[in-house]
Amino acid sequence: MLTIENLEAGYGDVKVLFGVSLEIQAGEIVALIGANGAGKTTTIKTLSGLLRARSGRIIYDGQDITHWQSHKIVAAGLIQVAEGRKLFPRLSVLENLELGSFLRKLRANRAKNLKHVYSLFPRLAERKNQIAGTLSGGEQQMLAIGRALMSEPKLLMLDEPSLGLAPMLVQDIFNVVQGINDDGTTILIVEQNAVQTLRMAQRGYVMEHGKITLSGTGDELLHDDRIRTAYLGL
Amino acid sequence: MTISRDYQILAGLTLVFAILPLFANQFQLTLLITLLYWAYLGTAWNIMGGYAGQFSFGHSAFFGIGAYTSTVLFLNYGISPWLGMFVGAGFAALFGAAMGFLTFRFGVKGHFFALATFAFAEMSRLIAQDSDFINSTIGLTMPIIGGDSWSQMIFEDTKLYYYIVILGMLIVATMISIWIYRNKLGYYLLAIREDEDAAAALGVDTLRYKIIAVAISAAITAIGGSFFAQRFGFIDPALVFGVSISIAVLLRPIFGGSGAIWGPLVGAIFLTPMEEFTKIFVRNPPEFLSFMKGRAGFDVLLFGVIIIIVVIYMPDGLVGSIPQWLERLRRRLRGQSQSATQEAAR
Amino acid sequence: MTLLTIDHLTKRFGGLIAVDDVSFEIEQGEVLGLIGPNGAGKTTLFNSVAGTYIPEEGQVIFNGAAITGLAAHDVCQLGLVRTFQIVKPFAALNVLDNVKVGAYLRNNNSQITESKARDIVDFVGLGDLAHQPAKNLTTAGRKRLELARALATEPKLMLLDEVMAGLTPTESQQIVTVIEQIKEEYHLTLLVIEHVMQAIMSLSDRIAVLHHGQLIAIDTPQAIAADKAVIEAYLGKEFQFADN
Amino acid sequence: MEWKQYRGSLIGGLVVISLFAILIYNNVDWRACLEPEAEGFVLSCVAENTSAWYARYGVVMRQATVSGLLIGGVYGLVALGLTMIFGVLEIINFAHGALMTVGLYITFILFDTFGIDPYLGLFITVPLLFFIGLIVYRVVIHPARDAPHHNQLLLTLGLTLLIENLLLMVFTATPRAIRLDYGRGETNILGLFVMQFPIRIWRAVITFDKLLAFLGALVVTAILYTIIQKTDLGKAIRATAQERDGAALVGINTDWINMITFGIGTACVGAAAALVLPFRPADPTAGNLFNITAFIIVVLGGMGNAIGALLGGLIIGLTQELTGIFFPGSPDLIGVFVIFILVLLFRPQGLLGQAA
Repeated sequence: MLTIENLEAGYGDVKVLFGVSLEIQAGEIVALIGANGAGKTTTIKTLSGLLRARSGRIIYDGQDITHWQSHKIVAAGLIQVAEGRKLFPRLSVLENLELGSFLRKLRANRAKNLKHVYSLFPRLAERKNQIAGTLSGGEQQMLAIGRALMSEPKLLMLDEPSLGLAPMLVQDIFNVVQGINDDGTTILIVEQNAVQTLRMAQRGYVMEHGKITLSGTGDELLHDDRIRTAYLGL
Repeated sequence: MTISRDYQILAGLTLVFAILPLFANQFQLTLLITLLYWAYLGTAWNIMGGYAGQFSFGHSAFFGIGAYTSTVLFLNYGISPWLGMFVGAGFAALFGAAMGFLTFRFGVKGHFFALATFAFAEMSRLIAQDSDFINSTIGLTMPIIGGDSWSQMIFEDTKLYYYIVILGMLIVATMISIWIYRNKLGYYLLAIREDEDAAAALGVDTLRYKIIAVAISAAITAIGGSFFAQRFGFIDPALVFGVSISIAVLLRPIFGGSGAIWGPLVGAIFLTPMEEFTKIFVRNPPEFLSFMKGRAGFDVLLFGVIIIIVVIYMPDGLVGSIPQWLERLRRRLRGQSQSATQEAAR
Repeated sequence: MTLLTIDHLTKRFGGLIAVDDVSFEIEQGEVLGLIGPNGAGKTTLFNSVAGTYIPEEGQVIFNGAAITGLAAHDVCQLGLVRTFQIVKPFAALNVLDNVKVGAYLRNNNSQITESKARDIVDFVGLGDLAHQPAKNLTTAGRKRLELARALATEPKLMLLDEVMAGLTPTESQQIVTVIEQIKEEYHLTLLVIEHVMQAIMSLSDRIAVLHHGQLIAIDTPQAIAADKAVIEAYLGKEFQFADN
Repeated sequence: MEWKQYRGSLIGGLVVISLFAILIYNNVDWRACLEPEAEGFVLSCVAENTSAWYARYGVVMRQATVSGLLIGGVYGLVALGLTMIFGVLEIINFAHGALMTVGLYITFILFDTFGIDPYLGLFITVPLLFFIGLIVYRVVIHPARDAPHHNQLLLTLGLTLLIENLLLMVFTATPRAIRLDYGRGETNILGLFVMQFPIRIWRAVITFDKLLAFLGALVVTAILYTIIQKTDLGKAIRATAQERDGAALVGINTDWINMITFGIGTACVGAAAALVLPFRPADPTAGNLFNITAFIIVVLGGMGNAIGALLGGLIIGLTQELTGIFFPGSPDLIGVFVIFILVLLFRPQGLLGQAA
């Protein structure tokens, strides 16, 4: 479904990705894990067009989307839940969700999708008129995921959904992600929380220094000592 | 570049500008005076706007304070402008320091700072217009003395003397500018311009140095204001506190290259003849553009276009952009020759 | 001798407690590593020590003087200098001039400053690039420049914020070497935030671990690597089970 | 440093205290003002307060207040355009006033050459200025969108010089006024009823054109506010202003939004131009006054804040007229500048803006 070949990208004059290659099959949950600063977020940002690739290719659904603008990528069903959520802080919960289906072709299904999101996160329905910036961290994460679901993702990319959340909430979020996948959406999840992520994922990639250094099924990686090396340097 | 190299260039330029009047007619001499005068003001602006990166859009406040102080002291108390202009410089420096302290202390930065300077300048204009003791909107006129007087800095017969005065002022201002640029103060100002947090982390008291930059720039500008009053013989609030002064002052350094020692002078050398040319052009346009005859505004319109082009295509000004263009050209030529040899190799 | 004492330091942003009652000390000549997952409060702690933020509670004592709430430039004047996670070169200035800005702190004489800056530029291995504008440097070059500038202020204590982020393993190794040389040559004490674990494990005498703003461990690298709480903080709760 | 944390509350406190001082001085029941039943409670409070105030100061004050509020509505509209552009593009558009001057001349030509009534001309000037805005954005603003802020300010300054002097060359400095052949004496309002103009409220004279300018500005502001609040486009504009990356991630073409916003902001001055031309003649620098006041209003109301723009417009309109009374002989703008600098210094995020 998605193939990345030799992707290189960075900020300004600073290069962060040094030739990243990975593959995602339709229906999978793929985990991208690694220490801070390894380039996970940069990879996802490049996929969703917020960053320009310097070289390499991104093939999605048989199309080369490497140089597409982000709104076009969104229209193609490649949706990102960004690190730090990137919600619209002074809009209400409902407005945030509505903007998830901003694209014309999505507006017809807006009511249906809204219902679906509310059923996944009843909390959001309770707070639909609250200003997004005043939500708690967990609620904001729900809203971010909900907003992404409003865009009818074919491939959902989650960047550190557990960041800054209490352990119980983390489990909730992971359950939801599993549920979204069960409904047929392919998922790419970036996490520091390696264990939980790899348990859920069919396959995983480990990133270090802007490169993929390890890959395998979730189970394989979970029992690989090199994961510990990648994180703790031992 | 070592210190002596800058002063060598200055010495060379001084020589050139010392010889030029020998070959100039009265019209050309006026042009030269105008050129040096704007280069001088640009140099003053550059210390604050170029070196320290504190974009001032209100230099007319300093200019007007200088012009009014020396003129009032001269007209009302008979104090020579030679002295009065330094008093004006002192007032302007104080005003600048106060303005700087207020704005910087409260973290006003970037375009908000530019707007604040603009507001301060407009306010000083309004206050001047409303102040009877400086003749409010009517303005002040220099006496006609019927000759040349060095002590009063009024030269009704010999334009050359104004030329000598402004050349001297420009040389001194440039020396100050060079000295700042090549010493601790300059390094600190450039560091503040490039990244204030990083400068502070390296021990630079950013508030203090920014205020120093404003004060120096204000003082030099004020002396330029005094010169204007002496040469033009008349000042009023709209003339010396007006927005057009603020714009004109920053135009040369921006065009020539703000933050570079020679930027203001280079800017003045290019823009002054151009300004003159457009004036002549409008006065006597070619046949097919005859509708433009006598229409005001064309020269300033061109300035507008220049500003737009400079910001979009050469944000570093002439001094900064020309080396870049040369580099690009060289690279392109080299690239072509490389591909040519590759072709040949095949 | 204790060079820096952080005493019950707390820094809040609105409701968020970024640094929560953290206390530790750094001995003269020591290299103390500071690690923790994303958002653990490491950089906030740095900023609270170096004068960028004013902590709500607690004290910072440096070289016998309380520096809590002092402005960044005053802290630097006293001999405590920091580098930035996202490097902040003076882009338009060349490498040597960048370092001169630091060197002018102890000196008003241009000649002396110039030769001192020159020495430091050579020392960090940027000698050949001395007259290049800083914006032309590679990431690795910028990190070296950041070190050089800080070094030029003649500090007693240097706070290094992720000097290795974004570097290749080879480049990281080279920077570690430079840092070790700096420490030897200039008799410096270092507090180092780092994510590249290999580097920090080999560089540090002791390592402090922050998690959710709290200090959860401070010990030798070996002890830290075996610490259950640390592994949990990094990999998630159940790693030990997965490990078996 | 500590001072920084308190300055917001301090200036806010000063404003509140002085407001209460005025209210108490005038025996106004200020407690009623503290119950925010509706959004307009501040305004009604101001109105109530002012009515008590004028009983003391007589007809000049009344006239100044009424004139100030009326023109303040137009200032608010101009500021709304500026604040939208700033909110989305983070550019302080110095050419905003110059574009308004363009609007004035367009309205003038429509009236003078084609005989189109200025109020009817709104339907031409507004779309026309919208398109001019799009073009200006594409040609001038877009290429420099990543330039440093002060360079962008400089850019729009250059644009101002260009526009002003182009107009000067074409139309010369002679003011161009238009004279409506209705709106004095008995005036038939849309065939519904007849009114006598100028009307008098609180013994203050209100002319037809100024009343229409005020009402028109309110209507346009209301329409725009509705668009911003209710439509998908408006939500996209607000979303882009608040979180650009987030907007891109829901499929909003942020660059396109930039352009549309610049167009809408410029359309605002088009409307304002058509509304004021009947009583403010067009000359090449006619927009300057509106430009300066709009800056101040935007700073006052908080950058990117629509309600703040309207409120700020009324405050500045009032200030301008009232300083003229309290300090006779002093130019109207001086009080406005004092406010501007105070706000810049003490509350750069604006009176209604959130603390940074």
